[in-house]
Amino acid sequence: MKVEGEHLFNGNQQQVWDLFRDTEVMAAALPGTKKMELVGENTYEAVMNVRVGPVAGEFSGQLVISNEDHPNSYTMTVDGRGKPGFLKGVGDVVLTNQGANQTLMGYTGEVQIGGKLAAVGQRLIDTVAKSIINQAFETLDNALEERGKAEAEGRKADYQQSSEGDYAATVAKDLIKNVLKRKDSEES
Amino acid sequence: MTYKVIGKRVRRVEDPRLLTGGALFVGDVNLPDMLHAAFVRSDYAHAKIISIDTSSAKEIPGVVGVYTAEDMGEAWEPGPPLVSPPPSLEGVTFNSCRQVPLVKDKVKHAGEIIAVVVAESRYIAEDAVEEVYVDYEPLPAVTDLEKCLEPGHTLVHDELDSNLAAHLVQNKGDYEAAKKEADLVIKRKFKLDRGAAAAMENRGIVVDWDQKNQHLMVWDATQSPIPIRNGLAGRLGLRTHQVRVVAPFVGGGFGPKIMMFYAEEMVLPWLTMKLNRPVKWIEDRKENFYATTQEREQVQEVEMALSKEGRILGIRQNIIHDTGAYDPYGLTIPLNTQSHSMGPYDIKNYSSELSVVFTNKIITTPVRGAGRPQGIYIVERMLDIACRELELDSRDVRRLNFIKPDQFPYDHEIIDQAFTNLVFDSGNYQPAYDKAIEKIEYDKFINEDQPRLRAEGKYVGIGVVPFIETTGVGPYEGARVAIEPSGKISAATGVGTQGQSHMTSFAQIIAEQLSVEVEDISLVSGDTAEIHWGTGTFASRGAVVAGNAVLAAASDVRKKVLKLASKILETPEDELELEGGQVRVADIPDKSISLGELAVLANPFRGAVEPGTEPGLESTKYFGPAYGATAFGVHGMILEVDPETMMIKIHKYVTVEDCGTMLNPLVVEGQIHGGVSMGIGNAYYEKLHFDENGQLQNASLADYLIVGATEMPHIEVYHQNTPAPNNKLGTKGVGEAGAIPVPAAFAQALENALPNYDLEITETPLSPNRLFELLYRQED
Amino acid sequence: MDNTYELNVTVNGTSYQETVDPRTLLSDFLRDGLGLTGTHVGCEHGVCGACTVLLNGEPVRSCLIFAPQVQGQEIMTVEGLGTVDDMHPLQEAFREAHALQCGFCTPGILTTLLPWLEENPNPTEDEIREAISGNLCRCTGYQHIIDAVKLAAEQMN
Amino acid sequence: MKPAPFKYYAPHSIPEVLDLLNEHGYDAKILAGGQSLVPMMNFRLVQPAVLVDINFIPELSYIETHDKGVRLGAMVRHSQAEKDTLIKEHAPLIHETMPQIATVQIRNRGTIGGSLAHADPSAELVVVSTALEAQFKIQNQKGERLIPASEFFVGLLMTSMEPEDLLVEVQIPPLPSGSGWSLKEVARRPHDFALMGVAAILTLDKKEICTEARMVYLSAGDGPISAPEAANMLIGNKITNELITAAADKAAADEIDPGSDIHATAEFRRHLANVLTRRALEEALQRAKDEK
Repeated sequence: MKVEGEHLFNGNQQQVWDLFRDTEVMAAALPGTKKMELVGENTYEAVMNVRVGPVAGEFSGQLVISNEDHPNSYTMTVDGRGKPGFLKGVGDVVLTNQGANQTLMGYTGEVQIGGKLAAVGQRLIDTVAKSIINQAFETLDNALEERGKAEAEGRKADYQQSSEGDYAATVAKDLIKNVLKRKDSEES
Repeated sequence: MTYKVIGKRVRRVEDPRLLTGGALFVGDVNLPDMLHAAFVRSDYAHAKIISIDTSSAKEIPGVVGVYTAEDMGEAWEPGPPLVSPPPSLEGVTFNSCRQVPLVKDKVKHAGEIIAVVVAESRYIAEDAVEEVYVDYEPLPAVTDLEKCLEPGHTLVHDELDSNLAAHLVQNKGDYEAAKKEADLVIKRKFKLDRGAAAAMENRGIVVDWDQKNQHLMVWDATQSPIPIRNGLAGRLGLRTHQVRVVAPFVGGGFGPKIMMFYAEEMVLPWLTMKLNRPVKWIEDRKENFYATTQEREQVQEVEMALSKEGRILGIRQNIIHDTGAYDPYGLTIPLNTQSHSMGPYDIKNYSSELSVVFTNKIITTPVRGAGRPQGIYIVERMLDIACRELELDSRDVRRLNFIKPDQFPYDHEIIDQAFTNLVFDSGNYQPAYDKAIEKIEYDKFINEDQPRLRAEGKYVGIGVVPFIETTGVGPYEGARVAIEPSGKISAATGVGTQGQSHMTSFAQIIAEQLSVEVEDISLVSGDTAEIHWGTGTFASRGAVVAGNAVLAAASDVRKKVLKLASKILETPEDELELEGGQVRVADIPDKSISLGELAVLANPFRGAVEPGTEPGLESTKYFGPAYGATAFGVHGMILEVDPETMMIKIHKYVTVEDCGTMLNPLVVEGQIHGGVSMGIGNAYYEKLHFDENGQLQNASLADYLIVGATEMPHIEVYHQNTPAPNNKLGTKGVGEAGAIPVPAAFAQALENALPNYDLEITETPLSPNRLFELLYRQED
Repeated sequence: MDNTYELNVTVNGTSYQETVDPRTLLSDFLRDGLGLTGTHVGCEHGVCGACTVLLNGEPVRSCLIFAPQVQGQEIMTVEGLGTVDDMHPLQEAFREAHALQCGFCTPGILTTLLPWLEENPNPTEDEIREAISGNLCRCTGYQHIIDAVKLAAEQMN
Repeated sequence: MKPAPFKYYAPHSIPEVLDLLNEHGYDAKILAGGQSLVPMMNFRLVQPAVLVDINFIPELSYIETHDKGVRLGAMVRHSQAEKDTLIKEHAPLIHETMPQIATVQIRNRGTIGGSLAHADPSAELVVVSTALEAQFKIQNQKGERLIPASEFFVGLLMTSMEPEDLLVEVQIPPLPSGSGWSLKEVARRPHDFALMGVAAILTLDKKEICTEARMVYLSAGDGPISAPEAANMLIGNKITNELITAAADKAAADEIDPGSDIHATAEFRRHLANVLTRRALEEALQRAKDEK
């Protein structure tokens, strides 16, 4: 399955780069991450508990960063396995300075999904992937903001692990936006 | 014969048990102290196994054991080559790679078995399966039929130097010369994709080793109990009399239940002998998609040379056939494809190159049609395309090319699935074709209905396709018929039933010979204790091969009856007649004796049977045809398509079938209806979606779409009878016929319904999504 | 997990008291627990309809119900419909019209149709197709089933 | 395909249910009709530690009128709603939707509340209840609250309910007079998950000017997807074929966010959305006019 897209961060390229290379942040960004540690140069070991409504499954695996071109681009390789099946992905991340303290992150990758998930959960996979990515960016935006604040206040940043609840809330916002939009226009 | 029952619409003797929940299926077998097996299957299509950790699975209460290939030790042995080509066949490459009971080193398709759990219940066994941890080294998957032959491509079988499983070229006449004569040469590429047989009953096996009697009892949802018995005895170092295989009522076969040996069939007998307890495994629906064989995947390049009058001068064909991860079933499917690629037509020049390839997908073996639909699809599609180019009426072109009645037996000069010459025994094609054209009211549709409906904005189209089906192949089948002292008849044959009504239609044959009621005959099929020799129910051969064996045995018993009766009634045999279970002297009604009394006299308790006579009124006979019987048929449909939503409705469906003598028309019609429903699936609903990593993406009946009652049209079935000359009954097979021409007729009708979209269909199955791509691609 | 459940249920008019693991599917309870193997299991995800039984008179998928959920309720399976010597008119009609081949899906179709025919005594072909659209049959192409339902409707009126 | 072990509770009252939900939180799953949950459990995609079966709470199965609309207890079965005359009269869109949901065996067991709480973006009820601006009554130990459909469905198989919440009632407000409605969907086989579907509601005033328009799509994103901008193109206007076409183009191209699967690419889904929007609006418009 192809995944690609882009996301605009409110921070300069260096800040965004550091953000991605912060284990703690990555742990917070990936939904349901129970554990994430650096086990070797650019190699992380992670345990994630992915939950989509009633569907939940624990994946454990490795995340490797390669082809680093600091602070412009790198390649991320994920290899996770769990009872619902396995997930294998390779993706390229490219950061480009958009000036005015903004950085555009572009990502393209190929994800393989196998096992139960692929065999009988096919109808959901595409949407699940989208949801997880939205969820990750939501968290990363907050993390970036929090970093800024913490720096200014000279304290240690405190990241929020995104929970189903938080995630729900973020999506709810989008939906409500739609509805509000309509309500507004009706009044106008 | 005074009593006629062959050809009557006799209702089935097997039905009452099936209708009241009283018929035994393998899943119904429950034995005291029985254990349950569940399998650990690979998530990966292609991967090296680094390690298998079964420790925590073994901890689970209720788990009796967890076993891997290592634990099987000496007993670990690949399955037998089922039908590999004889060495005598010239110019054939064939690399035999057989499926294994439990994977040792490298997984070759998703769903392949890595370990087996045995527990007190299936629930617990499945709990334990989740606790077996396998460490894999994933490898790139081989999935593309064409790319996989490129040099340096990843190999499914490392011991081979390519993914080529088999290669063979068949030539008839001189295609290149014919091409030079041609007014038109067209060339197209075809993609024929995978489907599942998806019998409503999944596979299953229950095994019980009796230590004291040194006897292995096996209940197996198989189409071939006798070969399973023979094979198991061999594998387990037992004599055949130590193994009894029963295929009880089987909930649909459609081909994949022939396959032997499935890994589970190799593992379970080993388990019961090891554990000394009965063991049961019933395949679940997800496993059925991962572990049961499939069919139809081919890529073909086809060239057809024609004269401007539409005469087919020759066909050149390049077939790449996907055998999946292993090739136990040899060349049966692709040889059938070649045998059907000239359809019912008199084609003098044919050149066909076949390459069979290994991929990291589930094994392919025959599924209802077995390579035939692919052959009929390409020849009929090519004809439709040619007729458009030549601006000829496709009906005239088909009539022009049909093999004529006086050309039979027609030798095609190529080999068929039995490795013998492809010979069509008999046929009378044009009358059947004309009948179909008439019954579907072709001219009325084209001249009146279609224009009217199109004016109303309705997109309707018609498709009519003729086809042949090679049926009734050998090697042989046997039957035993015996009259019991009660006067009732017991009979047995080796071909089990998966719904083909053997217990009724075979009984009709016996009833006619012995002038008894069908209800008085009890026929056992698929129990190796009842008959020793046989192969199985497949290739549309039951009514032909087993049917004629039943006839031979029954008429032999009739002879014995008359011989004994003439002695006892002191009347010459030719003055005797059988009626209502009695043998009577023709004009002296009260001078008679019942079959029961004769049976008693034929088995004296004292004295001696005369030298040269055997005891009992019993006979076992075999039938093996020199070559098969070729059936013919025509299917026509009128469908409507909504080019906005891509939804399809089939409004009218007509079939004309010529399967020779019909034992029971009710049964024949049922077979055709069922075949058509699978064919409609193959045309528009049923596709197994594998991604480029060999992952099956629709392993459930929610995503693999079997045709339901709301998708099926009403089917009109008409018959023509051209009896098979090479068997006494004159029967030809019909079990697969229904499925064979449907995708070709569907494609023709769809193109006819959408003239203004310049639609040319060269693939099957289609789907709404695919049709959307085909119709709107210009606009992209 | 030590986790059992005391189940009281009436099946085909007989009341049973059984101890079950709560996760036992009703289909497995009927087949393995009570030996009523006429109810067949084809998919265990609620699509094929082979496991259809009547729960308080209504057709349901017995593979999508846990045994404890039928506590105190009434089940009817194909075994409750008729016997070999005394078949229900619907069963007779299925035999007459050759509406079954392998017979695996048949019990689920019979149980689906039984209450439906009472509500729809004179069904059209399209209505019959809709009525059995939750039951998959791989053998018959449904046509003889439809003939049988028409026949049964006549005989039951 | 057997489910993993779980602890089973069959409470006989709502308070008991709420206690259990409170006690077990995310570990507990409510078992209503089970027609979506149990297949997932049989595949072991879902393995709840605790199942709270609410089938033994009769007081959740009522259907009543409620200021000109209807309200349904969460445990009303699909087949019960399908045959109910109050629903036929006061919520015709729901009445028309029912037979299109799954098969008779599923409808005999599946519940309105269960289907809504499962929040499958392909489920007709999820979309129709959003189009009808239904209200969901939620209870937990702290009390009860009403959540509008627009805030209830928050993602793929996700609602804004917390683990300790129980959906007890669905309230369907009446449609203003002069309203027409339509549900159009395309499925491979009649009872399959629809590849695409839309519920459309139009309200016209005396002069046949559109005063209210709602289109909500199924299989078009990670929840019921509304098309407010397309709706706004209709509101305040006399609805013409041109306007319908323009609105359909807008909704299909810009407002839905369908995914791709083996049955349909996102592109095909957008195409279908366009076609179905047109057909649904035409039918809704006709019905709105006939209402007069």
